[in-house]
Amino acid sequence: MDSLEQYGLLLGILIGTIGFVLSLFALASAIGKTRKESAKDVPATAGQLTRDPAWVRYHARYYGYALLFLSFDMEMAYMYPWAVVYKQVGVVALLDMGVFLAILFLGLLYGWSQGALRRQ
Amino acid sequence: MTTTIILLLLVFGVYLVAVLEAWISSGRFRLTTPILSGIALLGRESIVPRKPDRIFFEVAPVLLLLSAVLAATVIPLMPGLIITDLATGALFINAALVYVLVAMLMAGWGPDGAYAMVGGWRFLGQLIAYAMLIVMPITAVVMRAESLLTTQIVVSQDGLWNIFYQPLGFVLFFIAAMALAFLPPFDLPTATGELAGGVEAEYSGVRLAVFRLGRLTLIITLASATVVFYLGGWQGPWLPPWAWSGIKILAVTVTMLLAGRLMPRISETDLLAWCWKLGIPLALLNIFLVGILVLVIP
Amino acid sequence: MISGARLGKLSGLRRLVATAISRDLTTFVIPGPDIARAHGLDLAAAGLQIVASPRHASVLLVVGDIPLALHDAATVIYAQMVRPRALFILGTEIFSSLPDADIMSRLSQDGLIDGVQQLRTAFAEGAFRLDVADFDAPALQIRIEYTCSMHPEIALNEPGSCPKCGMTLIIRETQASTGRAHTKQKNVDVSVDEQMATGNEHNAHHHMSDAAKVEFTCPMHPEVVQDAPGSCPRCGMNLEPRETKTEHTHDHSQMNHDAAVQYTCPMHPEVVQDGPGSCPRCGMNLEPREITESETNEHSGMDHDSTDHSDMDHGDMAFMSMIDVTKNLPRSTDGLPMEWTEAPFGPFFPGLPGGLMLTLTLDGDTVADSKTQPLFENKELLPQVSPDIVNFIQQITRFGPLSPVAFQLLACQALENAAGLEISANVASARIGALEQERIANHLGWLALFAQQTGFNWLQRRAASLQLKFCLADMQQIATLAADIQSLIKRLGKTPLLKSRTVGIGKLASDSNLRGPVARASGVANDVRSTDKNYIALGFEAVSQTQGDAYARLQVRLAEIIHSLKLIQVSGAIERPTPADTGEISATGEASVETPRGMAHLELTLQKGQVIAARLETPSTYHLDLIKPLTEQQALADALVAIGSLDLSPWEVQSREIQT
Amino acid sequence: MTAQMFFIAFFGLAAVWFGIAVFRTYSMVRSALALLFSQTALGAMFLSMQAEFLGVLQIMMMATEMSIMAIFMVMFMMDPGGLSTMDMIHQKRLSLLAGIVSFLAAVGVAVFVDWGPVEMIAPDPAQQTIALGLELLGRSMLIFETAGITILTSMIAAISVAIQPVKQNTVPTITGSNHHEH
Repeated sequence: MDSLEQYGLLLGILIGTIGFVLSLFALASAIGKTRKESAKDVPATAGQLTRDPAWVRYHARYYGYALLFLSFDMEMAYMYPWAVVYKQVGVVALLDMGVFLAILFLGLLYGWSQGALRRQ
Repeated sequence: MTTTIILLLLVFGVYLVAVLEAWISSGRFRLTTPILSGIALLGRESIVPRKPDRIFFEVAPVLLLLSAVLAATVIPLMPGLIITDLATGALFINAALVYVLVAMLMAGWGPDGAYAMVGGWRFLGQLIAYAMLIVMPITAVVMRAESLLTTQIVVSQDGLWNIFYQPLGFVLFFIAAMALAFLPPFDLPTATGELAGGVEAEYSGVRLAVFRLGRLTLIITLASATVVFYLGGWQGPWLPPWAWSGIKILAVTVTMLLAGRLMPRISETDLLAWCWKLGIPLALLNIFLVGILVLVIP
Repeated sequence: MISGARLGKLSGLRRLVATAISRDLTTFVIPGPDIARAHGLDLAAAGLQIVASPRHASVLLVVGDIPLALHDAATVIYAQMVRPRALFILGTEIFSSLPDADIMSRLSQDGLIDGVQQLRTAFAEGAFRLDVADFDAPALQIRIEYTCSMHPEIALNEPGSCPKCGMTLIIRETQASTGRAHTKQKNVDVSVDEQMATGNEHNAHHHMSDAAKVEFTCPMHPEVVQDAPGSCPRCGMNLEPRETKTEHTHDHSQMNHDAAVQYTCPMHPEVVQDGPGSCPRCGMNLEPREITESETNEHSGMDHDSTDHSDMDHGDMAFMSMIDVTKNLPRSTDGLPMEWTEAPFGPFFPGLPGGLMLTLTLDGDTVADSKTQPLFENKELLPQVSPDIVNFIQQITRFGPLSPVAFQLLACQALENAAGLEISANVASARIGALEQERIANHLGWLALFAQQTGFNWLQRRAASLQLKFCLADMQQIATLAADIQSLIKRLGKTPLLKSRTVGIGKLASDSNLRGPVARASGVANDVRSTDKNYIALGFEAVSQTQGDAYARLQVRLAEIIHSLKLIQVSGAIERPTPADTGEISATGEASVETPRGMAHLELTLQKGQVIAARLETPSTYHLDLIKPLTEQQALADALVAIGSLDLSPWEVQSREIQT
Repeated sequence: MTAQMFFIAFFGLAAVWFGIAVFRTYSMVRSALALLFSQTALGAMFLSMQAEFLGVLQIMMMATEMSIMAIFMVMFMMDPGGLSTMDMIHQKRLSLLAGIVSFLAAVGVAVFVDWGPVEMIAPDPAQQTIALGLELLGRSMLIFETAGITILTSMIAAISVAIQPVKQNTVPTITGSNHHEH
């Protein structure tokens, strides 16, 4: 099965799953419709009605970790091809990636010392 | 042909996980509970919040189910039994499972509710904690297997399973896999005690059924991925290969479900701190050790 | 038949669905699963599965009597449940706002079990019906008003654009029935929190008056000037706010009047004062801070932009920059001005004690502020306390549904004190046995609620089952249960992550108005039992810790469980307190008893055998206002653990003057 | 050949459509996730062009990074929910001009640069990964290491800009200093 057929099969499974979910939805709507009643569609918050939108600026406290994560995510893109050919290339690959990972580990240590790895 | 077999096995696996989870959380082993609660969910109304982001609200459960099913397509259960043996199989599992995060962000932002909002963004923090601990151990596994093909990864473990070859990588991957499937003690987005159901709270009826189906499929897929990467896939003495795969996947699923019962939920601060300050250095150490082992043992 | 049925004929598929729902009864418990356990109800054994959100529930289970303050909340929960839904009431009369109960039965385990049987048949036959009526109630009505998403304090009755920042207003529904001006304190600068927001409020007020005199002009045609926002008649561009000349000078002069140096708190930069002093929020002494050059000229800068508008490229000045919009917003601990939203963790939150009316102002997932309301208003008299003694005692025990024996003992001792009666030693020790049994049951109930809140599944199921078995156990059963409880406590010592979730969280310094285990965990030895001669005879010694954080409170409660087991062994008998016959006397008596949550104190005056006045002081009243300092600037998870560790009982809050 | 061409065109158009959706929505999270799905469509296009490693990598990495962009957009932009439908597009003429110029430049590069002989049959996907690995460790090891250095500089720059210096210089404990006393 060459690669294009594999991707086609993946696309088929994707569409099949969506079809399965749509059939579940059709079955559920065949059983009955949802009745519109007052205050039924207000998000349930422990018994008190809050109708204000929750879409405000969310203060995430992990942005220190997020910034470092972006860089480590980039690094990961290089690691897979390197890992595949690692045994073939031998020690040179180890040293090469060793330098690469050491550089990035330096960035992690810098972040840690500057207090990026905490709840801001 | 193999696709239908594997999809049927996946459905059976999901049913088994549902039975196990009901048994572990309520203490009563009953085979019919998942079927009954599934039909009951189909029979209940499905409410859409009043001012939602309608696309996010509808797409989130479907995307969760999709990402779990697509990740299962590259899992080999037997030497010939795999849906699509992609050349970048290990990477594809990781790529499919990232969309669990996208689904949870959509489910968090969609219903415009206070608890869902906090749950959704907390799961992004959780991803920042566990994502590196999934990628780096897989890199070490690929180093030993010299290829991204999942079948090749299983074949490369025939003498010595990866759990013994790189135990540190196994521990990190197992913890990160539980965090990815937001199983307790990592159920930060759907915490019942802290966020009254969080991301899952606003879903009801058939949408909740799809959401829970997606979550169960995610658990069985992650368990089988752990088996493929670390427990030597279908390899094992005496029993036929498919039996070994089934037993190992079942064992890993039970361990994942049981491990969460015995401790309280971890706080997001500790999860991030432990993963970044301890997890990543250990993962780099694991890569380094495997690098040396691969060169030393021909 | 159930009132909340779905529309449809009970045909083949729907019949299957109805039987499936009747076998999978997901339940939302009002006022809370902890109250149901305190009444000795084992919901799992009866076949009900407790869920966290009304969206997942088919049955609304109402346990015991519900105070007036919770009727609206119960109506909201019922309205938010999905059909087919049923109302199952145990041991109380239905109240007006809910529909008529589908199943009513008495408040006991067998009452629950045959109620569940009736529910199953009701769902199997009545889940789908052809005639279905919508549910509506006054508490659910809404009123439309228009607000700006960046300045929620603006509340106009007709659409337009926000006077402060010119953005088009969005529709916002508010509660119609409560009628009180629903001014949203989204960001603190407008809230009248006196000591904190002096600087801000002055600023906001000044801003508000400033808005009244704002003019709207078109960037392309400055000669077009309007009072109301809208679009320019010449070119159709939407108009922007601009302060008129006169207003500006006054504004500038007012700025100079401020001393060049302001004092601000390093931890709470939003606290700004003219004179030195200590920060009202965290007590740290304030540091001088000159008004930075940029702030002044930025102010003038904005003014500069708005005046010579015409020659600049007209495009980019159309909207207010983020700096202007967030100038008055309070800054969080990391200096970011973020919007705070109010999220209710209100009466029926699965992780907190049932009935605790709590609203947290969240800044992301950090708690910036918290507001609680007591269940019983001071002036609103309790259900008429009838004068004769037996009814009086029965009503006093209703204050503490979680610890009825303690309140009953309190009333009996007060009566005996008034009548000057002396009770025999073995009756006293039997009463001690009953009180200690209830203390152990209460602490196990608290452990189950704490486990539910922190997601500790094993402990929740183990503690809940032990609690249910323990409160009905007689002497032999207690002996066998003691071993299970010991192994539970030993197992807790070895639980990973438990310490990291509780150590250092909710720290309380030792001060006088702490009560019960919370006091003893902070080193305050405040325990009525240590001065009671019967207890000393049984060999009682108080247990205390010093750190005063959630872990210390957990340790104190576990140690108290072990110690109470020993006390029960020594006392040898358990017998619920019954009021002695005091006959026609008129005197005053007072007593205090160490309830599981702390010292409760009752004074009552009798007149010819009738109770004419009584004053009850309960421990949770003091702990309710500890919530605010405990949760200030804490992560949501830590804040909820801190609140949970106080073991509040919202029923006994508010010391009351009970006038009969 | 035609099925492959169809899918390449389909996913290319989907990427462009999602790209347009990024600017048409008022809600920040919707525009961030529209960009995410535009990158996913791009990854699917790479797959349909039989560049498997590149496609799967694009699909994976873009998802996490666009989600992080989403949280930063929600944190720092006004009215992230897009409730007040404020017109976010400004400098229309300038941006239109820039768009056209960059499109022409891209087409120019695509057409006029000599890409070398056209490979009629794409190499086997596993071979592609191995070739990429050897390339990284061979000819372009310098690029690989400079990439490492640039990632390090971006880390240091981001932290020095975004993170407030720690006031009390606590020893960096494992669980951070969140339990510090007030």
